[in-house]
Amino acid sequence: MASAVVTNSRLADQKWIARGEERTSLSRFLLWLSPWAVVLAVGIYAAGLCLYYGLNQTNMDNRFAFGLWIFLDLGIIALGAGAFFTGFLVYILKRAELRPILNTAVVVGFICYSGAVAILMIDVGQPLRAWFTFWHPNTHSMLTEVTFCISCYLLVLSLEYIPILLRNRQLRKLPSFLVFEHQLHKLVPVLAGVGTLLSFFHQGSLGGLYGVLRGRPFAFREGFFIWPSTFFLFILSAIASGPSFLMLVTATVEKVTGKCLVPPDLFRRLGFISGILLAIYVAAKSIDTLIWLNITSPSVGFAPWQYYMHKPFGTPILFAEIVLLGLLPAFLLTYRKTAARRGWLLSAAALACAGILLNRFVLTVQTLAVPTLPFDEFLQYTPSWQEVASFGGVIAYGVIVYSLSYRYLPLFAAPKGENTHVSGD
Amino acid sequence: MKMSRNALVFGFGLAVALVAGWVVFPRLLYVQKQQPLEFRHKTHAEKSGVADCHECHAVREDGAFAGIPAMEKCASCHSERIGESKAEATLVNSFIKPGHETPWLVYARQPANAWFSHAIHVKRAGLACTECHSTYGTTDQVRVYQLNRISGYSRDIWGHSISRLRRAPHEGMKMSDCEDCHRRHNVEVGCLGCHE
Amino acid sequence: MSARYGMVIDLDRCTGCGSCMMACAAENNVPSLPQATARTGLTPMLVRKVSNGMEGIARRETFIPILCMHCEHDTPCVKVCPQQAVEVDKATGIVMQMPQRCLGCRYCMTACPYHARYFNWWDPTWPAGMEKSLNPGVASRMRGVVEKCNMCHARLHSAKEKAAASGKREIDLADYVPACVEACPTGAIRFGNLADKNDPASQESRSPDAFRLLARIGTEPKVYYKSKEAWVRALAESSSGPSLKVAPEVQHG
Amino acid sequence: MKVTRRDLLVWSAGAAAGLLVTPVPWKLLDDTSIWSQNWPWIPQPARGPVEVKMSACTLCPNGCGMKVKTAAGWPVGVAGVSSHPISRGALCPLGFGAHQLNWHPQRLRVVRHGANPSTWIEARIAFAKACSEGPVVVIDGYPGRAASSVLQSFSRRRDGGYRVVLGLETRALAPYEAWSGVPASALGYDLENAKTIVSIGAPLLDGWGPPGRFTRLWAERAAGNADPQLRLIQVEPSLSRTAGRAWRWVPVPAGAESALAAGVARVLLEEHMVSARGPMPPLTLAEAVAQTGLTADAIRDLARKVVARTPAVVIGNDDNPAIAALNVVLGATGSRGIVRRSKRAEPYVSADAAIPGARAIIVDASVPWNFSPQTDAEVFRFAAWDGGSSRADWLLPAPGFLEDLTDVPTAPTFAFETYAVAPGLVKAPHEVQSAAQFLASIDSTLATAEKNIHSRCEDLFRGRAGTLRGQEDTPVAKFASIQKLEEQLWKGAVWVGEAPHPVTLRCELKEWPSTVPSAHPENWSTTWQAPVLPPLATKLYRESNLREAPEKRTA
Repeated sequence: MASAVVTNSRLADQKWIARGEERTSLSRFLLWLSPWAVVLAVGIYAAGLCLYYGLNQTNMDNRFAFGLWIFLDLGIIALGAGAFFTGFLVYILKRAELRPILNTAVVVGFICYSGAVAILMIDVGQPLRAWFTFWHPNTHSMLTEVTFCISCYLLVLSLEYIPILLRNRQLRKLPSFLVFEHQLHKLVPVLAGVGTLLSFFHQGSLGGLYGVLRGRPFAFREGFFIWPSTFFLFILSAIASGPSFLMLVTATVEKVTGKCLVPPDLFRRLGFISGILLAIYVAAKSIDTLIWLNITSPSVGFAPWQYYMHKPFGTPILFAEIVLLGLLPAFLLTYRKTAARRGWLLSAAALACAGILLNRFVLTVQTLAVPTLPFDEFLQYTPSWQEVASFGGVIAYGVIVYSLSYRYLPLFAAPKGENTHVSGD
Repeated sequence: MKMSRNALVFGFGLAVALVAGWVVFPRLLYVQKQQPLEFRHKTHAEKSGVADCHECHAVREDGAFAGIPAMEKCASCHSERIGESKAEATLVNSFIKPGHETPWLVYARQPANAWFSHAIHVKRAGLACTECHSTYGTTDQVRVYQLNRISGYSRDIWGHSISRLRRAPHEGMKMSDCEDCHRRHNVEVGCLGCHE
Repeated sequence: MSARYGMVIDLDRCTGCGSCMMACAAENNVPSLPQATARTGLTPMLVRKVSNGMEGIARRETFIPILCMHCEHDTPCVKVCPQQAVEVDKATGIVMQMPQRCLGCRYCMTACPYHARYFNWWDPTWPAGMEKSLNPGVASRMRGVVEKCNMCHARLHSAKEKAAASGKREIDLADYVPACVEACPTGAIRFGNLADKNDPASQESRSPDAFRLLARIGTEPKVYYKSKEAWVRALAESSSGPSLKVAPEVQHG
Repeated sequence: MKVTRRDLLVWSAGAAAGLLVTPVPWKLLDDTSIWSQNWPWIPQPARGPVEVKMSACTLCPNGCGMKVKTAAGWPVGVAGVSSHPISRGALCPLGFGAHQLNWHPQRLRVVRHGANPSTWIEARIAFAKACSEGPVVVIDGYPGRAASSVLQSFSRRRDGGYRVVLGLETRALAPYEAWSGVPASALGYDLENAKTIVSIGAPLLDGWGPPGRFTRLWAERAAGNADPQLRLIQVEPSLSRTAGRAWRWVPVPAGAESALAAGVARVLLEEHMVSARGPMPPLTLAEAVAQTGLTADAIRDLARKVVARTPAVVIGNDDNPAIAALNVVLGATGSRGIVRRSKRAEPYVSADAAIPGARAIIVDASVPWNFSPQTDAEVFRFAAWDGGSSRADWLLPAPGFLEDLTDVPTAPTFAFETYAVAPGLVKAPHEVQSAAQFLASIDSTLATAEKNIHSRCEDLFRGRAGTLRGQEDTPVAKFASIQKLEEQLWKGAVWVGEAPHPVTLRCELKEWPSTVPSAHPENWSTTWQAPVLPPLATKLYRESNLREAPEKRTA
C-alpha cells in the first residue's frame, strides 16, 4: 500500500475514524487487507482439516512429535513480550516517555498471544480435553505453568485491549461504555503489574519446557531450584527482543502510512533498552553454553561435538545465534553512532529479533533432530502444507487485526488527561 | 421505583433459570428406557429359594465375574412358560426358544476403559452387594433405565439426585465415588488399578 | 509390599523374528492401519536391527527390542505431562499411560529418550467384523492420544483377580506374564520383580553382561539388556550415534 | 408496559446468575468430559465370558500347539503351549495374528467362477460335468491328514491322480528318496542328537520347520555361547538372520553351494576324516576354491569343523543332490542325521509335473497360493482367502482359521511320528466348505474327515504304541478306552511315536551326483505361501524395518 494519503475528503467509514486522524480511502484499505484475508482463509481451512481429520494432516511423526507450530508459539510469544515489558516500564518504572507505543505494544501482545493459543488448540490431539489441565494439573510440569500463565495473561491482555477498543469514536458515544472504559483504565496499571508477573513466569517456563528434558541432552540444562537455566535465558531474551520488535512494527506502520507516529528519540530509547538487555542475555547465554558443553552434557556421556556433526545444524548455527544475531545487534543498538542512524537501528532490531527466533528454532527443532539412542539417526522433518498454511494464517490474522486497530483506534494519539495518571511527567 | 422494577426483572430471570435448571434440564438430559423383560428378583428369591446373589451372579474361580446369568440359566426353569404373564411369553418365545441372550440394559455398566473386579471387592474386601447395588436384588420390578443423552451411560453412574448433594451411600458410581470409598478404607490404587 | 516389575532381554538369544511385536499388538488391540508408516505407526514393542558398522565377513548384526523402559527415577515423561495422564504406579513400578486423560500434547514423547511412546495419528479402525477379535480388558485408544507399553496391565488385572478369588493378597507371578515374554520363541525376555533379590530376572539384571540403554542419563530404567558380545555392549554404551564401528572378537569363516 | 433493552439485560443477568446455582453448567461439563473420553465411534472389545481353549495352528503343516483365548465365543488371542512336543510353547510371528485372519478383507465368502460370483450349485454342476468327461486329479498341499485321505480315495475312484505340493524342508529330502527308495515324506532330520549342524542356505532360525523345534534347540544349546554344545555353521551369501546368529558364518556366493559341498566331501575323503565311505566328487579342491571364493585352507578348516563334533548333519534349502551326497559321505544318513521316521511305503507324486488327460483338478486350500497346476483341465481351487491373480476357473470358499476340525500329522523334518487334533473353535460361515467336505458330499460312500480322524484314533489306541503328551505324559497302552484317548487329544495332547529304527534307511550312492544349479527360496513363510497375511503381520512389515514384505522380496 502506497504512502500517499487521501486527506480532507469524507471517507465511507469516516464516522468510525477518530477526529483529526487522517486515513486512506476505505477501498484502498480493503485492497490492502484482501491478500491477507485470503491467507487467513486458507489458514483457517487448513486448521479445520487438522481439527476434523486429526494431526495425520501434519507431517509430524512419533519422533518429531513437535514441529513448526511449537516453533511458532515460542517465537511469537517471545516477540510479544514487548507488551508486558513496555507496560512494566511505563506503569511500574514510570518511564512515561515510552507511553506513545504503549497501545501498539498491547495490540501486538494481544495478537501474538491469541495467535499462539489458537495454534496450541490445533496442535493438541484432543482439544476438547485441553481444559483437563486446569482440573487435574500436574504442578511439576512446565507445560502446566505455561498453560495457566498464557491463558491468564491472554485474559489480562484482552482487558488491556478493551479500553483501547472503547476509545473508538462510535463506541465512545455510548455513555455506559465511556464509564466502563474509564473505570477499566484505572485498572490498567494493576493489570500491567499482574501481566508482568504472569509473563515473567510463562516466558520462563516456555524455556523450561525444553530445559527440563533430561532425556534430551541437547536441551537439558541444570538450573536453580526447579528452574533450568533456559528458564531465565528465555525471560531475558524475550524482554530484550520485545522492544526491538515493537520498534520494527511501528517503523513499518510509519513506512506504510507515511506518517511520523512517535517522537523521533523514542526509537533510540527503545533500541538502547533492547541493546543493553540483549548484551546481558548474550553474556548469560554464552556462560550457559560453556557450562552445558563442558559440564552438563559430558556428565551424561554426551560429547558436545556430536550435537553439531549433522549438517546443516553445525556450529555455524551456534555462532550465528550468539555472535551474529546477538552480540552484533547488541552493539549496534547501544553504540551512539549507529544508534543515531535510523537505518542501522532498525536493521539491528531486525537482527535481534531474528536471533531470538533462531534460538527458539534451535531449541525446538534441533533438540528433536539430534539422536539420543546410540543407534538413532539424525532426523529430517518438513512441515505439511496444512502446518505452513495455519502458520501463515496466524501471521495474516495479526496483520489484519493490527491494521483494523490502527485505522479505527487512536493507537498513537495519547488520550488527553492521561498524563495526569503518570507522575514525573 | 426503577430499582424495584430492576429487582423484579432480575428475580424473574433468576426464577426462570432455577426452574429450567432444576426441573426441566434433568428431564431433557435423560431418556427413559424400558428393560426388555420385567424381571422380579423378589419373586425369584422366594419361588426358587435363592437366598444369595452369588447363586446367579457368580464369581468364577479364575476371578472373572459372570455378571447377568446367561440364557440357559433362565431356560433351566423357563424352558416352557410358567404362568400367563406377557413378559413370560416374550421370555420364552423371543429369547429362550430362538436362543437369544436378553439385551438387558445394565444400570452399573462402566465405560470400556474402566476395569472393576467383583472378585477383589467381594471376595477379598468382603463388600456386600448392597454397598454399591443397593437393595435392588430384593425389589419386585425392574426399574426404568435412564440413559444420559450426552455421555451415553446410565443415570446410576451419576446417581439419582441430580445435585449429588444428599445422596445415599450406595448411590453413584463415578470415579470420584470409587476414590471416596477407597480413601475411606485407605486402599490406594493408581490409575493402573482401575483403568484399561 | 510393592513390586518393581522389569525385564532382562538377552540380545544374544534374539533372532529378530518379530513374534514379540505381533503378540504385543494383538494383546493390546493395536490396529493395523494401512495409512501408518514406520514414522507414524504404533509399535509399543519395536525390535530394531543394529550392526557393528563393519562390512563383509566382519559385519555383525543384532536385534534390540525397544519398549517403554519404565524409568524408576525422575521419570522423564511423568514429570512433563500437564494433566497427570502418566504416572509411576506405586505398587508395581509400571510407568503407565492413561489415554483417556491424555490431551495429546506429545510433550512426553519429546521427553522420552527411547522414543518408546507413540501417538495415535489416526482413529483406530479394523476391517469389518475384526473388532470381534479385540482382546477384552484392553480398551482401544482414540485418535490424538499417546500410548505405549503398559506392561500388559490387562494380564496384571486378571492375575490380581485370580489371586483375590483364591483368597491370596499377592499375585502369583506365573499368572502375570506380558505377551512379548510369553511369545518369545527363544525365551530371550525374562520378566520378573526386580525388587525381589531372589527373582531370576532380578538376579540376571545384576549379571556382568547386563546393561541398560542410556543408563548414564540417570533415569534408572527397569528394562535391562544382556549380551556377551563386546561390540553390542560397546554400542549400547557409546554416545557417538550410528557412525560407530566395532570389530568383532570372533572371526567367522 | 413496554420492555426496554435495559430490562432484557437485567433479565439475562438474573437468568445467568440463576443458572450458576443449577446443575446445568456443571453437569454438562461433566457429561461432555465423559463423552470426550469415550468417543462412541471407537470400536471397543465385546463383553462376554472369557475362556481358554486348546487347538493347533492350521496355517502351515507344522501344526504348532495353540492356546486360544475366546471372548463371547470369538478367538481374541493365541499363545503357544509349552507342554506341546512339536512347538514347545513357540509360535511363528504369523501365528500370533492368525485369530484375525477370518476377518481379513480378502476372506472368500462366495463361490467365484472366473471373475464373476457364482453359487455352489453351479460349481457342483460344472464339476459333475467335468467328472463325467474324464479323470479327476486332486492336489493336496498338506498330505497325511484325515482330509487328505478323503481327497486321495476320491481321486482313486475317479481313476485320476493324487498329487502333492510338498514344503521346502521335505523337498530338500528328495535325493535320499531317490537313493534309498524311502519316500521323502517319511524322512526327517535328527536334530535333537546332533552336535554340529551345517546349514547350506536353510533359514534354520527363520521359518524352517516348527519355530519351537530348532529355535528352541539353538536357544538352549548354542545362544550366546562362544563354544556351544550345538555348533551351527551357516553357509549363505549374505548375513541372514540365521547367519548372524550362527556359531560360524561361511559366506559363499549363490550357486556355489554344490561346489562347496563337493570341496568339503573331497577334503573329508582325502584326509580320511570320515569312517563312512562315499563317492569321491569329480570336482578338485582347486575348482571348489575357484567357485566358492574361499581359500583352500578355509574349506579344509570347514571340513575339520564339520567332523570335530559329531553327530553332524548338513541341511540344504533345496533338493541339491550334492548336499545330500555330502551327508552320505559324512555317514549322516540312517542311524543319525537323516532318519526314517515312518513306515510309509509309497512316495507321493509331486504336483510340479504336468498333468495330462485330466478333465478336472481339485486344488485343496492347503496348497500354497502361488502354486498353479500346468494343465488345460478345469481347475476348482479351494481357498479361505482370495490372494488375487488366481489362475483357477473356480474359486471355492473354504473354512478359515480354526473353522473346522482337522488333524495334524507328523510335522515336516521331524525325526519321529506325531499325531494331534485341531478342533475347530469357530462356527464356519454357512457358505464355506472344505474340499474334503465337498467331495464327500458328492460321493456319499466316502468316509468323511471326521470319520477318518476317529478311525485313526482307534488305530492309535489299538496300536498301543507311543505316548500321549499333554499336561502329563500317558503311554497309549495305559488308556482304558478310546474315548479317554480322544478326549485327551481334543484337549491338545499330542501322540508321539517311538524313536525311529536306525537301520531302515540305506542310501545307495555309486558316484557323485551331477548337480543342478540351486534356486534360492526366500526366508520366512517358505513353509506357508499364504494367500494373505494376518493384518498385524502386514503392520509389522510397514511400521518396522525388521522384515521386508514378501511381495517386496520377490520383486
